[in-house]
Amino acid sequence: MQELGKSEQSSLRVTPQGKGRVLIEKDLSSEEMVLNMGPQHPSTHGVLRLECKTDGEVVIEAEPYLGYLHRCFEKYAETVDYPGVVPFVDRMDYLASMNNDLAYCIAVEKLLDIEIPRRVEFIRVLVSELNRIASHLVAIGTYAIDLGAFTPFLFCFRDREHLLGLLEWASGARMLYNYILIGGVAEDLPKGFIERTREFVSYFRPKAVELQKLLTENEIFVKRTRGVGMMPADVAINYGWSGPMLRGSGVEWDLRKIDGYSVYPELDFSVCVPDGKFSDIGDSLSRHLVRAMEMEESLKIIEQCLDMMPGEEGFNPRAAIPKRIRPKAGEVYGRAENPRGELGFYIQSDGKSTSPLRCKARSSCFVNLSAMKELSMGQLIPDLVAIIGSIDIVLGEVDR
Amino acid sequence: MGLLDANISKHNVLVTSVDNVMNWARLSSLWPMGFGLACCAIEMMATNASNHDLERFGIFPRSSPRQSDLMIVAGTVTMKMAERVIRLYEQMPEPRYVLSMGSCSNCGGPYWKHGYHVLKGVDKIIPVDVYVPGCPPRPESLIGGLMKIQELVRMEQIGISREEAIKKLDQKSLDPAQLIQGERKGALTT
Amino acid sequence: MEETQANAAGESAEITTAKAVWQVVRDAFGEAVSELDANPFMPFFEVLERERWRDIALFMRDDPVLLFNYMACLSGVDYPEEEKLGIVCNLESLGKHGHKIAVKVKCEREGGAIPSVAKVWKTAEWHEREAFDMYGMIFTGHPDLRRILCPEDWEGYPLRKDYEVQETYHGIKVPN
Amino acid sequence: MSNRIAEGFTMSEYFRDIGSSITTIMTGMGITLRHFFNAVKRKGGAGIDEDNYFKQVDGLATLQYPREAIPTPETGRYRLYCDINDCIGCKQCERACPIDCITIETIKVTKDDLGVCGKTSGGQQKKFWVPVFDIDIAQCMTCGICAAVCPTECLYHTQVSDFSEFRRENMIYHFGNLTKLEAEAKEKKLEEEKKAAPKPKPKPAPKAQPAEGG
Amino acid sequence: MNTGALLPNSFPFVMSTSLNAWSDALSELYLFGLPLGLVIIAAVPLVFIALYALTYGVYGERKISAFMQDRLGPMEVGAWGILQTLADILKLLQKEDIVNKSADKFLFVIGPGVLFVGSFLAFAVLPFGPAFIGADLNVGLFYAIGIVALEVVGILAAGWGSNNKWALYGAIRSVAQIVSYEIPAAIAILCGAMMAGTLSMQQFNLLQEGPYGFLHFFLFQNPIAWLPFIIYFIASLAETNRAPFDIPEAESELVAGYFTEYTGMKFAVIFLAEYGSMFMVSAIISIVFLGGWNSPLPNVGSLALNDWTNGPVWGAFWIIMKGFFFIFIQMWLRWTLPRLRVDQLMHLCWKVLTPFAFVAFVLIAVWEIYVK
Repeated sequence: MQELGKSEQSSLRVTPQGKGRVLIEKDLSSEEMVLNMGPQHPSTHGVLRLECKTDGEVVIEAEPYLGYLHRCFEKYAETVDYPGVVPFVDRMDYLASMNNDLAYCIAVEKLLDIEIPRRVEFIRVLVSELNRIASHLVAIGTYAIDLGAFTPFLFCFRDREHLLGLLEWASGARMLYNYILIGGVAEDLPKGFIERTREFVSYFRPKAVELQKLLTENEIFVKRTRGVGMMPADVAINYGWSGPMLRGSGVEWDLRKIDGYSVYPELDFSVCVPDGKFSDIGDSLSRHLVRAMEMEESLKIIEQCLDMMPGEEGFNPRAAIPKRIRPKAGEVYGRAENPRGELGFYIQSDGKSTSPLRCKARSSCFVNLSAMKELSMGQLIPDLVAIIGSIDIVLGEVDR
Repeated sequence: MGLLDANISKHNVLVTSVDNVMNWARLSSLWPMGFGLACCAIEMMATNASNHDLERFGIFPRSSPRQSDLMIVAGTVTMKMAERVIRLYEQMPEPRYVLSMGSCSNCGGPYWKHGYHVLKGVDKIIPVDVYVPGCPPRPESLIGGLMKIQELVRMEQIGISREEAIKKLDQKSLDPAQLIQGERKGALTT
Repeated sequence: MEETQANAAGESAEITTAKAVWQVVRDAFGEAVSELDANPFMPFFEVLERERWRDIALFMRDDPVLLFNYMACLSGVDYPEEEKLGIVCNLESLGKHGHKIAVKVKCEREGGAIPSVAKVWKTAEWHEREAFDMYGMIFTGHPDLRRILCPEDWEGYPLRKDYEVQETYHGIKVPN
Repeated sequence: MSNRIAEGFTMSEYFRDIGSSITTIMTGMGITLRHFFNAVKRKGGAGIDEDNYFKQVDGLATLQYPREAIPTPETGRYRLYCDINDCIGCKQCERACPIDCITIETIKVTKDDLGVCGKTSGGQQKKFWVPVFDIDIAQCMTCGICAAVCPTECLYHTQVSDFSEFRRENMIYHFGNLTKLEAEAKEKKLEEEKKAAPKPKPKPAPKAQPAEGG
Repeated sequence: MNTGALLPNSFPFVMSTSLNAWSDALSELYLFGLPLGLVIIAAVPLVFIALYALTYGVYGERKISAFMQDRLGPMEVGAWGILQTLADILKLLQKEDIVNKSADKFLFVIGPGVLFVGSFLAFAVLPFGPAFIGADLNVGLFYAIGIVALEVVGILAAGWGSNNKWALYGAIRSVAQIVSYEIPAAIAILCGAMMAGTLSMQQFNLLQEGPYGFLHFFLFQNPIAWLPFIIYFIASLAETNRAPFDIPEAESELVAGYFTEYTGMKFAVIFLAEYGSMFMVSAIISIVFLGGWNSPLPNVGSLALNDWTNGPVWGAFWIIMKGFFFIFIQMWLRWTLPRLRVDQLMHLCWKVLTPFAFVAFVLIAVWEIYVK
C-alpha cells in the first residue's frame, strides 16, 4: 500500500530525499506560484494563514502565519486575579475547556500547596474526560470534512451534542464552562448525572464503531492519510510535540501516566500508540487512529470514575477553595494532558499581588503547528489539507 | 428623495407584492459565509450540524464570499484580522447582511479592556445588522439572530432603507428593560 | 499529586534529580551557571554567562547522562526591578531519563540579546519568536526572527510591564 | 515508474486494493443507507435531566428550534439578571467581574429612609440605594463569578439565551431602582443629613467608572 | 392515472394513445415559415429538465443528504421546504453581479454560458419515448459523449477568466480529470455500442424492447456487460465532478473551485449545469445498458405487465425514473465517501478503469462474435 503511495508521488516528479525531504525534479520548466491559504479558508480550522509556494499541485514550502486570533491571554492573566483567569483559560482551547481549566488549576494549586477533596478530583477527571471525547469528536469530524466526507462530521457533532448537554447540565454552559476552579469545582454534579453518563457510554460505544466503519476503515480515507505527513519520533520530540501527535509517532508518552496528576494513577487505562499494521507510524492516519482509540480509553476512564466516585454526603465542592488566593512568591510550571497534547502553565507569583506576575501558556497546538513547515515540504495541496487536519489545531490556543 | 421615490414609497399594490415575493426569496435563502474565527465558530458549526440544522431555513453555508448574502462574524476580530474582515465584506455581493455573533464581535467581549490586539466590536469597521449576545451564544440564540435578520429582510422594501427598517423593527420589538420588568414580575410571583 | 504525602515524596525526588543534573552541568561549565535554586515547585538554575547558553543547551541535549531531548516550554519574562528581560526554559528528558529542570537566561532590558537555541530544539524557534514578539529581546543566531503573533508593524512589546497600547493601527482605533 | 513496480508494487496488491476499496465503500454506503431509512424516526424532546433522554435519541436528531426546544438545564448560565429588590449594593460583583461589565453606583440610605428602602427577601436591611446597576450583556462572558460572590443571591444567570438585538445600545441593561431625579433627591438628602450630624465621616458614594463598551 | 401523467409535458397526451399522430400534427405547425411545432417538441423535454433541475435535483439532494445525516433538511420554505430551490434561484437573480476588475471579462462571462450549453446540448439526442426525441441522429451516442468536451471549455474559461488562483486550480484539475475520464467512459460506452451495433440512441431503445422486460436489457443480455456498466458509472461520476471525484470544486481545498468568483445568476447557471449533466449521464447509462424508455417489467403468463407499462407516456416515466435512480446513487456516494486526491484520481483512471475497460471491450467483442 505504501509503495503505491510512493509510486503516485513519483508520477508527480517528487522524489523523497532522506528524512522527509523531497526534491522536485525539473524535467519541465514551470514557475513557482505563491498561494495564500487563509486566514479565511474552509480547511485552516479557523484563522491560520499559510503562504504556500507551489509548483503546480506540489507545495514546495508552506509558511504558517499566526496571530489572527491573538487575544492577549497572557496580558489578561497579569491583570485579573487568579480565579478570574479561569474564564480566559477556557477561551484558549475552546474545544476542551475543562482540560484547560484542569491544567491551570493544577499549576496554581501546586503553587498554593492545597489539598483537594477526593470527590472533586473524580469530578474533575470525569468532566475532563467527557470533554476530551467531545474535543476528539470535533477533531475527527473536521478531519473528515477536510478530506471531503461530510456525513461523519455531522455524526460526530450529533454525538457531541449529548456530551455538551451533559456538561451543560453539570456546569451551566455549553462550551466554556468555568467549572473547575482553583481548589474545587463550581458545583456538585446534579442528581442523575452519573446514571445519564453511564447511559451515554453505552449509547456512544456503537456510534464510535459506526464512525470507525464509515470513516477510518474507508479505503479512500486510508489512501488519503496513510504515509502522508510522516514524522519520525526523534524529530517529533525535538519539535516538542506532545499528546496524540507524539503518540502517533510511536512514543508512548501520556502526561496522565507520566505525571500521574489528579486521580489518574488509580485508574486503569492504556496509552494509545498505533501498532503500525493499519497505518505507518508517524503519519496522519496514525494520529487520527490515536484520537479514535483515545475516545475508547476515555470511555473506560469515565466508567471507572463513575464506579469509584465517593459519595456526595456532606460534600461541598467549594470547601477547599481559598478565600483569597495569594500564593507565596515562586515560580511553577504545571501541566496536564490536553486532548491536543501537553498544556502547561508557567506561573510566576511575587507573593504580594492577587494576580500572577507572569502567566505563560505553553499551548500544545502552537508547538505542534511549528512543525508545519517541515511537514508540508513537497506535499500536494490535498495532502497539505490532510496534514493540517491531522495536527488538529485550535487557533484560540495557538494564538492565545 | 426623488419624485420616483416619493411615488414608490406610497407602496402601491404591485410594487409591494413583487417586493414581498423578492423579500421572501431573499429571506428564505440566506447563504452565510462561514466566517469562523474563534469559539463561536464551533457553536456556529454546531448550529449547522444535525441537531439544529440551519438548512431547515435554507441557510446553507458557502465558503466563498462571492456566493454569500450574510456574514456571520463568529468570534474575536483582532487587529491583524480586521483588514481581512473588511476585505471579505467588500467581496460579498449586495444585498449583504452582517450578523455579529457573540460578545467578542459585539464589543470585544471579555477582551474589551486590556485586549491590546482585539478589535472592540466589529461594528467599528463594518455595519452590523444584528447582534447576538452570548459567550458563545447557544445555537438557539444564533437561530434567533438569524430570524431577526429575516425580519429585517422582510421589512426592507423599495423606499424603506435598511436604517429605517431597523428603526421600525426596533420600535416593534420589546424594549429589553420592559422584558426584564416582566421577568422580574415573573420572578417575584413564583 | 495533591495528596500531600505523595507530593512531598515525589517532589523531593524531583529536587534530588535536579541537583544531580545541575551538578553535571556545573562540572562541565563551572561558573557559567549559577547555584541551583532547589525550590519545591520548579528547581532551576540560571545561566550567568549567556554567550555560553547555546553550548550549555547542546551539552544538555546530547550528554548521555542528561539527554534533555524535549523542551516543554520557553517563556519570556520581564524583570523590571532588575532592569532585565529573561527566558525560562523547562527541559525534560522525554522517554530517556525522565528528569526535569528549568533554566533561566537573562539579558539587558534594552537591546539585550540571548543566543538562540532554535537549532538545538526546533520547538524553541517559535517560542523564541514569541518571546521576541512580546518582550523584544534579540535571539542571536535565530533563523527567522520576526514577530509571530502581533502584526509585523505593531509598535512596542505588549507583555513588558511598561507597555503602552498604541492609539491606532492602520486607522483603526485600538484602545476602547 | 517501472522502478516502483520493482520495489514491490505487485499485481496481488493491486487487486487487493481494488477489493478492499469495494468492500469498505459498500460498508460505508450501507451505514448511510441505514440512516436514510431510519429517517422516519425523530429524536424526542426530553431534556438531558430527564430519565428517558437516551431512550429518545434514535433517528433524525434535528430540533426545529423556534417551534420546539429542548429545555435548558436549570443550571444553565445565560442572560445575567439582577433582582434589584434584593440587592444591598455591596459591589462585590463589580469587583469580582474579571471583565468589568457591571457598573454600580450607590447612595447611602439616610436613616429616616431605611424603612422605605426596605429589606431583602432574606431579611437583611438594605443600606444603599442603587441608582445605577448596569450590566453590559454584550460584554458579559457568562462565567458566573459574579453570581457566586453575591451575598444575597440577587444576581444570577437565567436560562434565557435567545435575546439578540438590532442595536448595540439595547444590550446595556439598566437594573437601577431609582430614576435619575430620585437619585438626585436622595443624594441631596444624604448631604443634608451629613451636614446635620457631622459625626459619621462624610463619605460620598464611590463613583464607579462608567464601563461603556460601544 | 399513472405517475408519468402528472408530468406537465405529458399532460396533453394523457388521453391519447396515438402520440405519434399528435407529434406529427405538431411538427406540421409552422408560424411565419418557422418550424414552431418542431421547436415545441424539442423544447418539451427541456422544460421538464429545467423543472427537474430546479426542484428534484437540488431539493432532492438536500433532502437525501439530510436524511442520511440524521437531519431534516429544508423545512421552512414551503411545506417541507419544497420551494427552497425556487427561493434560491429568485434570490440569486437579485444579487449583485460582480465581475472582477482583473478578470478576463469575455471569458468570465462566457464561461458559465458554455458550461450550461454544453451540458444541455446533449439533451437533444436523449429519447424520452418512442416519439420524444429532439434529434434522432444516427451518431447520437457519439454526439452525446463528444459534446461533454464543450463543458471542459466552459470550465476552463470560467477558471482562467476569474483570475483567481483557486479557480485556476479548480479549472486545471477539472480539465485533467474530464479529459482523462473520457477514455474509459468512451470505451465502456463503445462496449454498449458493440452489443447494439448502432450509435443511434433511439435504436438502442428499440433493440432492448421485448416481452420479457428487463431480460432484454443489454446489462442482462451479456454476462460481461456489468463491467463496462460499472466503469461507465464511475467515469461518469468523474465527468460530472461528483464526489468522490469532486476535486475541481473541493470545498476544503479550493474554497469553491472554478466558480469561486461567480456571483448571482452566473453561479446559478453553473449550478444548474452541474445538475443537468448529472441527469444526462444517468440517462445515457440507462439508455445504453438498461433499456431506456422500455419497461423493466416482464410479461408473466397472462399478466402482460410489459405491454401494460409500455407506451409513450410510460416511456418518459421509465427513463426519468431510471435517471433518478442513478442520481440517487450519485448522491448516496457523495454523502458517504471522502474525496480522492488528484494523483489517486489519475491512478484510478489510467491504471484501473482504462485497462479494465479494454478487457471488457475485448471480452464483449469475443462474446458478440463467437458466443452469441
